Amino acid sequence: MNADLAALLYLVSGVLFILALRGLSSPETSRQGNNFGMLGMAIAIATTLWLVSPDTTTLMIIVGAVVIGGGIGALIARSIKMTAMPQLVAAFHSLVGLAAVAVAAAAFYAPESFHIATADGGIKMSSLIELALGTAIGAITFTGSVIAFAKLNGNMSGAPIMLPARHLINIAIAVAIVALVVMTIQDGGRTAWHFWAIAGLSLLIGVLLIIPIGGADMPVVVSMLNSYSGWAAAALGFTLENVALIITGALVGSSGAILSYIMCKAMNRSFISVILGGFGAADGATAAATGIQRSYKAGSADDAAFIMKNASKVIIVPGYGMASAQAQHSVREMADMLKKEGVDVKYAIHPVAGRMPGHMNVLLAEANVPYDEVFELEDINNEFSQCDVAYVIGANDVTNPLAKTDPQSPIFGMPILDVEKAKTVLFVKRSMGGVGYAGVDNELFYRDNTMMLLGDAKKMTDEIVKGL
Amino acid sequence: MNADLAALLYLVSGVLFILALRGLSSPETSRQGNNFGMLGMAIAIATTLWLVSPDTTTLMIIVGAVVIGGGIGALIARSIKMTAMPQLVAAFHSLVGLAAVAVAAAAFYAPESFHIATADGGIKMSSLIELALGTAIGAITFTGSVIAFAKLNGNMSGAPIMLPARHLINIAIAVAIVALVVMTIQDGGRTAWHFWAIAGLSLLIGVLLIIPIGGADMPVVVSMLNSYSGWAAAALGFTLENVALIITGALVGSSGAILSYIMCKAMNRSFISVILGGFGAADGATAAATGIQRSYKAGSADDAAFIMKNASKVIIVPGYGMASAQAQHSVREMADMLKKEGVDVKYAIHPVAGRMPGHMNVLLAEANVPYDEVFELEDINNEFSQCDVAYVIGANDVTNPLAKTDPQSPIFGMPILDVEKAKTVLFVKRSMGGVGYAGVDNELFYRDNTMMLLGDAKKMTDEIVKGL
Amino acid sequence: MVDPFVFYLAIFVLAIFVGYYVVWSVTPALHTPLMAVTNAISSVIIVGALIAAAANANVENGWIAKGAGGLAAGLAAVNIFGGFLVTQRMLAMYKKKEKK
Amino acid sequence: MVDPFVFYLAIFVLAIFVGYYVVWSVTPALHTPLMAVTNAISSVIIVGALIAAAANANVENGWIAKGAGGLAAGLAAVNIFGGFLVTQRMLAMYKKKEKK
Ligand SMILES: NC(=O)c1ccc[n+]([C@@H]2O[C@H](COP(=O)([O-])OP(=O)(O)OC[C@H]3O[C@@H](n4cnc5c(N)ncnc54)[C@H](OP(=O)(O)O)[C@@H]3O)[C@@H](O)[C@H]2O)c1
Ligand SMILES: NC(=O)c1ccc[n+]([C@@H]2O[C@H](COP(=O)([O-])OP(=O)(O)OC[C@H]3O[C@@H](n4cnc5c(N)ncnc54)[C@H](OP(=O)(O)O)[C@@H]3O)[C@@H](O)[C@H]2O)c1
Repeated sequence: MNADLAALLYLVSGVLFILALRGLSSPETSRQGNNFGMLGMAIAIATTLWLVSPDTTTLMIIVGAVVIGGGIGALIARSIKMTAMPQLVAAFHSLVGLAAVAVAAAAFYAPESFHIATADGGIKMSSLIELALGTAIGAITFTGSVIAFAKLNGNMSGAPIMLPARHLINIAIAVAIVALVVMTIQDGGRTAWHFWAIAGLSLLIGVLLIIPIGGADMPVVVSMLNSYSGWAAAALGFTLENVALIITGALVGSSGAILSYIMCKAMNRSFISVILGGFGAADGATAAATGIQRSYKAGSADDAAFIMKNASKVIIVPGYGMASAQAQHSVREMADMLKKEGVDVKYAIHPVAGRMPGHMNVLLAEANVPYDEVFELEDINNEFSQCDVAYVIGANDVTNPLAKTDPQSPIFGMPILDVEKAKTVLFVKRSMGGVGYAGVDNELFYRDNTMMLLGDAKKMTDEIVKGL
Repeated sequence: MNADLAALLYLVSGVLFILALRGLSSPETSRQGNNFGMLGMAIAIATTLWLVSPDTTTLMIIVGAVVIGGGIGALIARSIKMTAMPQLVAAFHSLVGLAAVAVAAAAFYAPESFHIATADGGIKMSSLIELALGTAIGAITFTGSVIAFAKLNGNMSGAPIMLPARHLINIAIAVAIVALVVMTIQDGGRTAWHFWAIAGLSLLIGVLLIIPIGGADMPVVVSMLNSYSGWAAAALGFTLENVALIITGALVGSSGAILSYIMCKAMNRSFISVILGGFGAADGATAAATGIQRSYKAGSADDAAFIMKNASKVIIVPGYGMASAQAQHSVREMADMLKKEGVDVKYAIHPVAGRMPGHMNVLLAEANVPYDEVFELEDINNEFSQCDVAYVIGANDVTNPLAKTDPQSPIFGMPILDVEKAKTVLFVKRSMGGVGYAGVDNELFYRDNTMMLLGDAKKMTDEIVKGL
Repeated sequence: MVDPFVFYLAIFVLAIFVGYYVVWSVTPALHTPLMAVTNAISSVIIVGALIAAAANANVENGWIAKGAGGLAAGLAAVNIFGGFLVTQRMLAMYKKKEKK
Repeated sequence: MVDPFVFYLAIFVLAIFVGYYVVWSVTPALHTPLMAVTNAISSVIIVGALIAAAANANVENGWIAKGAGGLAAGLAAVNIFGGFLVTQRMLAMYKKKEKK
């Protein structure tokens, strides 16, 4: 009876997690969705506590761990800057990975508690396989996410680190891990070093897999690791025979995979080429150097203010530069001023603007921009031809017409925002030399209807606000 | 081991059914999807045969039943006219309902074969509840679908039959059914008449529920009964502990419910008002009588041919009249002629044009109209203002501007095709007196830019073809 | 041991979610084939019919079960063949514009 | 009796379908919160941590399991609180235009 009820409750919590993701289909339902998620988690935890009926020592361990961990988590959640979300997500993933390894270790050492012991003191074969899978994926998620965090947070250079013969090394390690899994199965999971060797080698492979990938590709990596952490959870769910864990693992696994796919698709790159690495800051410099002599029209903040004040329709195109300059609040202010002047203001967001999916949306939301003024690429792209000014702030690749015309270009085939169709394009960036993520020059800078506004995104926008 | 493998195979067949529905997300993938469905069914049947390892008698019964049934099914599938699809679907549903009742009866009489017998020769309580549910829903599906078939096929008048105190009668029967279920549970399912009484009363309630519903509301009813047949299958799936049946039941149940919802939504009617019945031919006549004196412009086939030949863009709007006149082939011919003259021809389909969802699409497909010339309401509605001719053939309600302007009208709030924005509207129908499904007069007939082409849809179109 | 009923319930609940999403993603142009194919697949109830037809003829009422099973198998077969074939016939008609 | 593994597999497979559809229906504007919330819910691995922490301390290696469980519980708790709260914070920022 207890087991039945518990299984039912875990099912309920799995369903609540589904509803949590479902809520995200629109901003209105999203907050309720998040509450469903919290409720689901509470039910899963309460059910487990009821099932294991912990003694005092155990309770102290658990309460201590949850209070400390929860406190840290809450603190981080409150204080983190919105611009640091990519790092934060990477950091959180690393913790899930490590937790999965720790749980697998515990199951390995105390199989009776997990009901996976055989009569002769060993561990069931199927459970060993699941544990090994959970450990390996968890460990890769852990170190991989740590590297991704360090690259995103700037603790480590974004440049790809290409070891010689790295593919060979990786394959050798993978073979060693498989051999160890076979060994531990033959031995019924009685030898501790097998487990630790699997964990250790997986930690190593996590590092090796991620260091050759350029810093700018980290968002895809983070999403991929998210997916991995889901599959690790599902593997452990089979061992623990826990419906909530299995459902969640499948949800998270799909979510990460789909987000990676969306990003690769929107960048027109293959997932394989991202994973093989080597794409990064290096080639950028050379490509940029070529365009430096061409003539362009520079303008001042006052010029920009004047042009926009007299426009009837302005579309703002934010990109990574807005995030890194934290200019979102200034942009909102500028838009408010323009709206007071009777100008129609909208925002256009490219699916991979910024450095993670939805990055620009969350920043604009932070600056109190109503989400019904913010449009996706497909919904606004044909409005550029009817607008007077496209205000491109810190976006670059996502507006680059080369993507349509130059099959040699690394961004060829990527759908772009047609800002060039606007009567005037105002382009905010710090210098003519700086390039975007893909490291290619942008033909738009040199067009007649483009005016470059060189300077920091935030400072420039603040000055425009003064000018208005 | 056998049971495990069988369960796995049933899971595979459930997944194949999911893929069958998934394929319908686009015409290209749909054919492969249908193959997945057949494969899934073959796996389910083969697995069951392997599990029960039938003796010769059994095999003869099964082979005989499948050959006869399958032969009839194949024959019907080949010979049925596309315009008779609504009836056919209703007829097929009735069979699923009856099959569910027969399976439940068998389980009731031979519980050992279904592994639901208790030690003392009775039937497990949970199984009895599931069987009773399956029987009741199956029986309602059966008679309900038979009535729906008769109304759609014209074997029975479409007019609602309203018994006095019908709600009371229905409630009384429902109470009796519940009482019988309780009795059979208390008695462990040992008394045969309990079962037959449940089945009989459910058959009766199926009739009573559907006769008060007007013939034109039958599509919603058919879809609702489809949903019911799904839930009946799922209930029996629990008894049989069969994963394929449970998954399929849930799929079919959702599908029917969603289609009913889509239809009600597109007609702007509440599901409850459909189920309560009474909406039908009756009110139509009176409403139509009022508009009969107003003046309108009538035209001949030659006039229409002339106008369309000189147009540069024609949008064809088919409706129920095209189906009942079987005019789809003539329409295609006309469109071909026009295209040869350099006219741009498109088709606009309202979600509830015709008498079942997707009705028009399937007829046009039958007439070899490429599906990329056929557009849904949202995709084409703003093109009417740029088109020269809207050729409305047998459609009426779905073009009626009253839906936008007259809150008293039964179709108020239903989204319509904006044919009135076309330069010229050609309206094919048999007589000025005839009304559409909703029984309301159409203001469009009397507009200056409308020309009425009175006559049978097929004859009129054929004449236009001659005129071209 | 967890009662299998809980598992079947879990499967049922998840399948409803899948059904909900998979049906909403069906294009409206194929709603008629959708009705026909759901009809065909709901005839998987034939598995019950086969079990019934295989009931032991020697137990009390065995022949009733066998008869009911045979009947149900026949009805389901009409649907299976009829449903899938008519769907196939319909789907075969949906064609793209030929490139000229 | 069917091996429960088959049921878990069925649940897993169906959940992948649900995941596929539910994630595709997330609006791109909320992809960042999606990443944060999937993070939070994947910490349901804490159920494993709690079981580990409750391991019998008297058996061989019992304390290792308890320790690992405590560690995992702490890590998961960081994620649960951090993930849900940061998602909440983000979602609270998405506002419609005020009617004037
Ligand atoms: N969103 C995602 O999920 C995702 C994931 C992976 C990769 N990516 C990639 O990231 C790129 C995103 O494109 P994007 O157009 O948003 O950005 P971008 O192409 O990377 O360009 C950023 C622009 O902002 C300028 N900038 C940087 N800091 C600035 C500051 N403080 N003030 C003013 N300007 C500043 C840069 O020029 P200066 O240096 O001269 O100032 C540059 O022109 C795409 O190539 C995409 O494929 C995105
Ligand atoms: N599609 C669905 O799933 C569904 C389900 C339930 C209800 N409905 C309802 O069905 C209606 C469908 O609208 P609709 O615009 O397609 O049709 P409609 O409003 O029912 O009108 C049919 C028109 O066709 C004409 N007509 C009938 N037979 C004809 C023939 N042989 N030759 C020429 N004209 C002929 C009729 O006028 P004459 O009699 O003068 O010829 C009438 O004007 C909507 O009200 C909808 O709510 C649809």
